[in-house]
Amino acid sequence: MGNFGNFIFEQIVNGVITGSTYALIAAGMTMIFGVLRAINFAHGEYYMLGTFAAWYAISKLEVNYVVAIVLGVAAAALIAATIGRFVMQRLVGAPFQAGVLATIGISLILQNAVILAFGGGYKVFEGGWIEPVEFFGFGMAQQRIVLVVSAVAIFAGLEWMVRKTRMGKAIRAVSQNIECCQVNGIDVESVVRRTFLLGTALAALSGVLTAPVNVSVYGGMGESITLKTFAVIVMGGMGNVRGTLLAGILLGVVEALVSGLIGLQYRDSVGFIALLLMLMLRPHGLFSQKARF
Amino acid sequence: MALTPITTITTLDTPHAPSARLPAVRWGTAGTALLALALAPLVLDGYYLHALIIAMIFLPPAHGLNLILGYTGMLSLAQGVFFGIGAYASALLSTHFGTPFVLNLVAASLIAALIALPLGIPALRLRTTSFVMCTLGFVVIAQMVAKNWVDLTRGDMGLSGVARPKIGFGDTTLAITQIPQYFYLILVVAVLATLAFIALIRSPAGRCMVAIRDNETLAESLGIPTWTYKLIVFMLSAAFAGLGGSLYAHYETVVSPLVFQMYYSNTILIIVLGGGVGRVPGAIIGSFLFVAVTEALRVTPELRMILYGFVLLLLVFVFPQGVAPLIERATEKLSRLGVKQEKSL
Amino acid sequence: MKQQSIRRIASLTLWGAATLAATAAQAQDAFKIGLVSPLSGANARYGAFANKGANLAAKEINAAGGVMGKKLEFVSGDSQCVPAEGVSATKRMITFDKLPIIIGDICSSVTLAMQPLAEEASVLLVNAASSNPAITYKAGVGGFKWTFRNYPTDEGRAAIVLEHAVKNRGLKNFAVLSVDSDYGRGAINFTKKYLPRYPDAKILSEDYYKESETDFRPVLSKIKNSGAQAIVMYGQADTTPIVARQMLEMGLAGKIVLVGNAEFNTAKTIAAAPSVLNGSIEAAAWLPEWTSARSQKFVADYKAAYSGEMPNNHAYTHWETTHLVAAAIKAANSLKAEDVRNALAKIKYDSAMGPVTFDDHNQAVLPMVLLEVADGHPVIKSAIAVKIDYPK
Amino acid sequence: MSEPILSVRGLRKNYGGVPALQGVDFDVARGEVCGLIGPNGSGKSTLFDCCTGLQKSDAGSVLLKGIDITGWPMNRIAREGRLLRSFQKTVVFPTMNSEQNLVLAGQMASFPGVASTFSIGPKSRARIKALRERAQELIEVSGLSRVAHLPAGNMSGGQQKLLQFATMLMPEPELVLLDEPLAGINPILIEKVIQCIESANRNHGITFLVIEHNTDVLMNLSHRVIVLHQGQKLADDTPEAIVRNPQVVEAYLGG
Repeated sequence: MGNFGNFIFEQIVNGVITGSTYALIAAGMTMIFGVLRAINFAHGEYYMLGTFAAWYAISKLEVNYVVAIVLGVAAAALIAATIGRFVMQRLVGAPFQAGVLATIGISLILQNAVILAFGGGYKVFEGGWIEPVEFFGFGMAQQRIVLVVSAVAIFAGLEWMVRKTRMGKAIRAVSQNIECCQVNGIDVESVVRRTFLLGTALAALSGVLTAPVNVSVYGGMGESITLKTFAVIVMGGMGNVRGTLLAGILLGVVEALVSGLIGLQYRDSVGFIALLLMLMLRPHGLFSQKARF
Repeated sequence: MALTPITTITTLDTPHAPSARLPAVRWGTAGTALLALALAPLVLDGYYLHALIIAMIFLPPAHGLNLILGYTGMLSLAQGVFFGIGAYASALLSTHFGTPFVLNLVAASLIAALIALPLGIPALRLRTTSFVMCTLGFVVIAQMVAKNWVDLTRGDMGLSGVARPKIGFGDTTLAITQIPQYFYLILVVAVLATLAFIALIRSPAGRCMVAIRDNETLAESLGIPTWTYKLIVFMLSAAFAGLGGSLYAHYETVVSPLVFQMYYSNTILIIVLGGGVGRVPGAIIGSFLFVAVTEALRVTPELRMILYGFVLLLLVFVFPQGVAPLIERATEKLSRLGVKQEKSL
Repeated sequence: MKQQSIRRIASLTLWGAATLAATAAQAQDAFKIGLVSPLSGANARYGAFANKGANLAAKEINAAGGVMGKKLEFVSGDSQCVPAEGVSATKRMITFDKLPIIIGDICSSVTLAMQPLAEEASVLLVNAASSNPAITYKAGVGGFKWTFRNYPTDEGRAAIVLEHAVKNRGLKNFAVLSVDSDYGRGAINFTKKYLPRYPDAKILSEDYYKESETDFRPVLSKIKNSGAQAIVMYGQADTTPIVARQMLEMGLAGKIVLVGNAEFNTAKTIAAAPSVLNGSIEAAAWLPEWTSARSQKFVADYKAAYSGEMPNNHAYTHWETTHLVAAAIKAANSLKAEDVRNALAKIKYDSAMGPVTFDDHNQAVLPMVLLEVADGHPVIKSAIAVKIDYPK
Repeated sequence: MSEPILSVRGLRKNYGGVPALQGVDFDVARGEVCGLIGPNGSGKSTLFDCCTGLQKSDAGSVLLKGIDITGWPMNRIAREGRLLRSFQKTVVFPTMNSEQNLVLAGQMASFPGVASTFSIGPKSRARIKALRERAQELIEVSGLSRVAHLPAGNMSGGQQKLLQFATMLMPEPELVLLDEPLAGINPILIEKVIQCIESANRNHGITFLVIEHNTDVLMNLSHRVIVLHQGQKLADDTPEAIVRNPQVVEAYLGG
C-alpha cells in the first residue's frame, strides 16, 4: 500500500505544480474582475502572447531564457496596455454582457492575429531549466520547482501590494464600490487600466514560466486556460486573491488525481464539476467571507 | 452588484407615446420582410439560401436567449448546450428509430426542456456571475459527456447520416433534399418559433419576466413567484434552443461532440446582443446580420476572424443597444412620414 | 476611438477586397479547385499546412504546363472545424465559384457534412486527411458516389502496429494514451478489435488527451506505476514532443516505448527527447524522413518555398492529393467532374509512398510505412498496403 | 373586536450577532390604521421584512388572519395573505409605464395560477382588460395621467411615490405595510398621500401598518401607535397616550 501512497503523493505534487500555474493566471483575472466586474474571455490570450513573445525572443533573437522572460512579459504588457486603454477601461459600468462580447472579440483578434503572423503550427519552446532532478523518488524538471517557488513569491508580493501599497488600496476600494470611489476622486479608469496591466502581466509571466515544461507554443493555446481560470476564480471567491491561490492549487491537485485514477479525458470537466458542487454548497466561493455583490 | 440592469431598453409595448400607426408600420415591415424571404428562392441561388437557412436555424435559440437575458435579465451561456442536446436528440431518434422529422423536432425541444429542469433548479439559486459561470460549466460538462458516453453518442465518431426530413404520410410524403425545400421548411419553423416567442412575451407571464428583470424583490413582494417563473423561462429558452439544434442536425446531417464547443453559445449570444437584447426584432435582425457579416468576411479567409473580432468591439462600443433600435427608429420615421404625406394631400 | 476602430476595420476590409479583386483578375484562364480546411481558431495550424502543401503542388503543376493547358488554382475556404462553417464554405464554392472539384476537410465531422453536398451538386470531393472510417464506409458502393479518400484509414494502421509490437518486439502490457478525437478513439477501437489475436497482450489503462493538453505528468505517473511496457499513442504530431519531454523528466526513457502514430520519427520530435523515442514503433502515411526520391524532393521544395518550415503529413497528403487530382484530370483528358471521377476510380497513381489505387468504397489502397527509431534515427521496417474488410 | 388581522409573537432577528428584533409581540386589528414609530435602527423595517417573508426571522411567529405564515416565501404571503408592503426607498419597475406597473401588481390576484398567465386566450385577455381599466382609474385618482405613458424610471420621485402607492391598492389587499410613505415628498403630495390612505382605509376597509418619522402627521392619521426601541416594543397605545408617555418622549419624540 506504501506504493499507492507514493503514487498519491506524486500526483499531489504534480497537482500542486500545475495548480500554481492556474493560480497565477487566475490571480490576474480575479483582480480584473474585482475592479471591472467583467469576465475576461481573452485572459488566456495574454498567457499565449507572453509565451509567444518569449519563444520569438529565444529562437529568433537568440537571447537566453531569463532575458526572454522579461521580453515576453514586456511585450504582452505593451499589448495589454493598448487594449486596456482603448477597450477595458471603457467597460467601467457597462452592462455585464458588453464585457463578455468585447473580450470575446479581443480574444478572436489576438489569437488569429498571432496565427496570421506566425502560422498556426506548434512551435517548440527551447530554453528553461529542463534537466530532471530526483525528487522523493520521482524525477521532475528543475523548471517546475522554479515555477512553484516563483508562484509563492508572487502571491506573497500580491498580498503585500493589495494590503500595503496605495495601488493595492485603490484596487480594493474600487472592487468594493466603484460609485463611491468616483465620488471620492479616485481615478477609477486608471486603477482599472493598471489592474488590467498587472493581471495580464501575471498571465504572461506564468505562460513564460510554464513554457519550458509545456514545450509547445501555438496560437490557440490560450482558450483552454481561459476556461480553467473561470472555474478557479469563482471557487476562489471572485476578487479574492488568497482564495484564488488555494482554489488554483486545489483544482490542480484534484485534476491530477482524477486523470491519475480515473482518466485524462475527464480532466477538463473536473474543474467545472467541482465548481458546480461548490456553487450548490457555498454559493459565495470557498474562501471569501461574504459575497462581494 | 447585479447584472447591470438594461434600464434603457424598452419592452415590447413601448412606453413612449408611439405614433398612432406605428404598430401598423411594424407589422407592415414584418410582413414585407417575410414576403421577401418567401420569394427569396426565386431569385437567390443555393449559397445565399444556405446562408439564410443558417440564420434561421440560429433564430429559435436566439429567441430563447432573448427571452432569458433580454426579458428576464439572466445571462445564460448554456444555450449552446441545449442546442447540442436538441441536435443529438434528433440525430439519435432519426438514426436509431428512423422517426419522422416533425416528431424529432418536437421531441428535441421537449428533451432539451426536460434536461433544463434538473440543471436549472440548482443553477437558478445562483446570481449574476456565479450563474453565468455555472451555465458555462454546463457547456464543458456536456462536451465531456458527449465524448465519453460512447454507447449513446458514439463519442467522437459522431452521428452521421441523419435522415433528410420527410413531410407528410404514405404516398403524399415529400422528401426534403433540395436547398429551396429546406429553406421553406426551416422558414416555416422559424416563423412559428417567432410567433410563439411574441405570444410568450405578450402574455401576462411576459410582463412578469420583465418585472423580474427590472426588480426581483419588488416583483416577489407583489406576489409573483419569481423562482417558478425563472425556472419556466430557463426551460422555455432550452426548448427554443433544442428546436434550433434539431433543425441543425437535419440540415447538416452530422452531429459530433463539436456541437458543444463554446462557438455555439457565443454565436447565439452575439446574435442577440448584436440585434438588440430585449426587443422582438433584436434576435431576428441579429441572426441575419450575424450570417451576413461572417459570410461576407469569407472574402479574406485568413483575416476573417480578426475582422469578426473588430465587428464585435464595434457592436459593444458603437451600437451598445444592438442595431434593432436604428431600424425601429427608421420604421417610426417612416410612419411619421406617411402621416405627413396624408396631411399634405 | 470609435472613429479609429471604424477606420481600422474599413482599411482592413478594403485590403481584403483588394486581394480578392487581385485574385479575380488573374483568374482568367485558370482551372479552380476548392480547398476546405480550418484556417482560423484552435485548429488553424492544420489548415495552414494543408494550404501550403496544396499550393506548392499547384505551383509545380503549373510550372509543368498546368492541367489541360490551364493554370491550376485553389479557392480556399475556412471551416474552423465546425460543420456549419465547413458547409457554408463548400456551398459558396459550389454555387459561386462553380468548382467541379473540392479537396477537404481535415476534421472528419466537417467532411461528413460535406459528403451529401458534393453528392447533390455532383461535385468531386477528394479527402486528403480525415480518418473517420464512416467517410468511406458510406462512399462508393456504400452510397456517396462523389466522395474519395486518399488517406489510409486507421484500421490497417492499428493492425500493423499491434502485430509488430507484440510479435517482433514481444511487448505485452500496453497503456493507451491517445488524442481525444475520432482519430485517436477510432484507432484504439481498431487496436482492441485486433488485440484478442495475441492472447498474452493486454491493455492496462486507457486515457485520451484533449488536443490542447500540455500536462501529462499525472497520467504518466499512473502508466509508470501500472507496469506497462508500451504506450499506444495515436495522436497529434504537436503533442508528442510534450509527452516525450515529460517522460524524460520522469525518468521513463528506455523503460516505456511509444507505439502507434504521432510523428515519433520526425527530427523535431526526436530532438525533444531522443532517449525516450528510441525504440518507438510507428505506422505512418508519410514522414519527412521517407527515403523515396519524390518524398525527399517534396521536403526540400517545401522548405525552400516556406522559409525552412518542415512539412507535416497534412502538408504532404494535400500536396500529393493535388498531384493525384491533376493526374486524374490528365487521365480523363477532361476537366468535367464526372470524367475526372471515373478516371480517379480506376487510376493507378505512383505516390511518394508507392502505388495508389481506390477500392469500391473510393478508399485509397496505399502503402503505409512501419518504422522504428534506433539511436535517434528512423529505421524503415516495411511498407504495407492494407485492404479493409468493410462492415457488411 | 374580531380576531386580529396580523399578530406577531416573540419575533427575534439577529444580523451577524447584532440583535435587530428581540422578542416583539403585537396585534393589528382589522380595519385600523396603525402607526409604527421608533428611532433609526430600532428594527421597524426589519419587522416589516420578517412579516412579509423578505427576511427569515430567527424565532417567533407571524400570524395572518390566524394562519401561521412564518417561513412562507414572500410571494405566497403577498398572494395568499393579501399582504402588501412598500419599501423605504421607493421602487417601481423602471422600464414599464404606469399602467404596466399597475396591471402587473394586480395580475397575480386575478389569475388562478402561474400556468394561466402564459395564455393569451380570450379569458386571459378579458382579465387583463379588466386590470387595465382599474389601472386607469387609479392613475386618474393619483393624478398621474399626464405622465402615465412614461417609463416609471423617468418619472419624478414624487410621482414614483404616488405610483407605488397606487400599486399597493391595485390587487385589493387586506393589509398594507407602508415604510415611510411620506419621506422626501413635498407638503402638497403629503396631503394627497394621507387622503389616499384614509379613503382606502375608510372606503375599502384596508388595514394599514405605517412606519413614519413625520410624527405629527402619523398621530393624526393612525388610530393606534406602536413604539419600537432597540428591537423591543416600548409602548402600544392611542396617539394621545403615546405623546404623553414619558419613556417614548425620552427615547424618541424628545422634549
